[in-house]
Amino acid sequence: MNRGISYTSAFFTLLQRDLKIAIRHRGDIFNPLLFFIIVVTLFPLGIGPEPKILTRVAPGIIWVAALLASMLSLERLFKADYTDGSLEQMLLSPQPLAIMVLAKVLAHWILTGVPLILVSPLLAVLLHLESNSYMALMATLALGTPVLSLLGAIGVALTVGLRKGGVLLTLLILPLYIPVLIFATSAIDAAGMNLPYDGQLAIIGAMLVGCLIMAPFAIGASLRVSTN
Amino acid sequence: MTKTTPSTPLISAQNLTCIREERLLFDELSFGIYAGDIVQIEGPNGAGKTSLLRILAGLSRPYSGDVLYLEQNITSTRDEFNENLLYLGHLAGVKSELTAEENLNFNLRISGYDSYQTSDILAKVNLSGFEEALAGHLSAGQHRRTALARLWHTNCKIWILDEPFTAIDKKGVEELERLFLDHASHGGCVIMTTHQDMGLITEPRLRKIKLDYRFI
Amino acid sequence: MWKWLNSYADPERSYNLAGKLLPWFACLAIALIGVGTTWGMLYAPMDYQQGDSFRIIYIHVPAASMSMAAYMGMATASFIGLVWQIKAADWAAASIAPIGAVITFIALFTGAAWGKPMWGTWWVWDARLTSELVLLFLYLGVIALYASFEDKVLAARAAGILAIVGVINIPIIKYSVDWWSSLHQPATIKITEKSTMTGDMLYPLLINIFGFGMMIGALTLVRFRAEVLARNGMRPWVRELAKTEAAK
Amino acid sequence: MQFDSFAAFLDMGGYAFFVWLAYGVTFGSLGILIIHSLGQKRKVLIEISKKITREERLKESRGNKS
Repeated sequence: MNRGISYTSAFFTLLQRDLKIAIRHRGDIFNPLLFFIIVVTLFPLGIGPEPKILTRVAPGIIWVAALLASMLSLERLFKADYTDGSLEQMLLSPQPLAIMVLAKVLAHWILTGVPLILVSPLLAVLLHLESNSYMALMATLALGTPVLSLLGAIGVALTVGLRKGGVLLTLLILPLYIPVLIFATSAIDAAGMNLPYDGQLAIIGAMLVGCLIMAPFAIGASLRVSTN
Repeated sequence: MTKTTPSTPLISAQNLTCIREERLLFDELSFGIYAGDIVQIEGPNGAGKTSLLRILAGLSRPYSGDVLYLEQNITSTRDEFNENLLYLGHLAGVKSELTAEENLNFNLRISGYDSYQTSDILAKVNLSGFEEALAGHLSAGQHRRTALARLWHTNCKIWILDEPFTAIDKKGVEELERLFLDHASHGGCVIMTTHQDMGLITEPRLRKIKLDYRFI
Repeated sequence: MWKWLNSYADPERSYNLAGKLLPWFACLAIALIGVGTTWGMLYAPMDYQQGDSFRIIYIHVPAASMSMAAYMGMATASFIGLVWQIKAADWAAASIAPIGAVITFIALFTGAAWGKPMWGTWWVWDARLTSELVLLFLYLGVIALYASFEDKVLAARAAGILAIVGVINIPIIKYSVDWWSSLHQPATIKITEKSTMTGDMLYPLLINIFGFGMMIGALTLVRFRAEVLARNGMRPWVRELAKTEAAK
Repeated sequence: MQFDSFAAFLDMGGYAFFVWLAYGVTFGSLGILIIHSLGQKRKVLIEISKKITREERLKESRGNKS
């Protein structure tokens, strides 16, 4: 009976499984995306169609909508695994938990973060974003949404065992999202004014690296509490 | 019980105390389980059988006390312990979006196995022909069998099974019992709870742990 | 029959220790806050720019500085509880959280009441006020998470993880908010220039800061004692206390 | 003493509303917190004694059956 512990095999097995499940359940991919688009289109209706105002607030609107969409989709990150018992099996597997958690978060990001990045230019057009901000928008979303997924997963892991975790989750993780929001929108603003924005990007990148290193352990510890 | 058991227990409980929501389930519970043992945890509903199994598996933390694997605390040797532990809880850990084969595949892969024939293993739990069926479309018994299938391909010494016979028919129960006996005679141990009577595994062979009391 | 119930005397000992410390903290807190506030309100000289409105400083600054210190205390207790599994530390963390939240609220409210006469508005997105607001959210998150778990042993572990994640994030949040407000605001508003404070203005402030610290200590001890009782309801000595209390 | 009269003290150099509002809310909320904290111990003990009587009733009913 061959048996070997391999980090890469554990990582890819889990990644592959989560992607497969999501593809069979397509709603999970499209709902957060639709939510993101609808929230963004509501703003011009609320603020007024004045292009100047929209240009000014576009980075903030897109980013706040991205925060909300990420949180909405995260809520179910561990829920199904928790209710059918596969989470317990993951915790008892001889493979390191942090690796498996990272695979799950990555799968989630591929399914919800990447589509969001891809549609963002379209929404930027609707909001009359400065034409030189598009690269900055895509770049901040590409670096920032994984941070959101990793930080959010900590909150989700803490609340997965609770019956009414939804509102609580908002309270737990939105404060943690503030730095990403600040640096991302200011990078887009700077790009709009033709100023360099690589400083802000570097900070978001540093946050991403920090989260990649630390968040999986926090998520793992939280899952052990939640399945207790 | 007077068999040639090695001197060190595979898994042992030391002064386990469990408190749930300010209610004391059991306290100062100590026992050792050796290779070859088949142990049934007995007790009325709410006595803490599932809690005890989850503590032994390392899923729950006891209020006080330790669980030892080969005389080492499982919290310090978690990876080694997990490599030798097969736990099946109330929840089967079977994804309804995946087929029976994919489920088994996943469960074996995250336990580190890499060469096996899923169809052979599924045949042993009477699921031949259902390999491609989504687990969500299977009957309750077949669903359970999908989870149990990994018992037929494992080298874990310690099996902890919470109500393994639920939704399994008589013939299936008998097959499982035979498997348990075989596993125990090859140096493993089985710890389980069940409300069903077993035909093959009976009193002298079966050790019982009654909650609230010590060994019987 | 349940031997550990009697032999495991730790909670009782910490309960009694907290009871012994409490009067000291309480007396010091009352004395210090009494002296500091009276001195600040009546005898400290008026600020030449802000007039008497600056007297809000004697509660605003102590509350603001202690709100952060209380969070650090809570996170430290949580860390001890998580790593060494000392239950008394978990109970201490659970008792600090609501106190810290109230102190943070006071810092925010007094900041607003000070801002209105000075800046002409109740709220500005000033770096200090904004990070204080975020701190309040962090406190509320910890409290809400602790309250949502039925099993308080688990609740303490979950809230502890959150508190520690919060501690790692506080400097990042603080830095980002500072940076953000310097980006969005002309840096004209700077009202608490500490260097211009004379000794007469400063001493009551220091006394009050210390007094607020003592008050937080005293309240933590009070809540800690109640928390010890609530978590140890199955132990005989708590049952005795409960019976005498019910007989009253 | 910085103030000439009690009325001047109350007036706070024209900032009476803000200063007294801040102090009022501070000591008000601290007061609520203190009262709540002091009341907790009694609440917990009464809760526990209720639980004890519940358990005793449970024991009795079980004892009668067997």
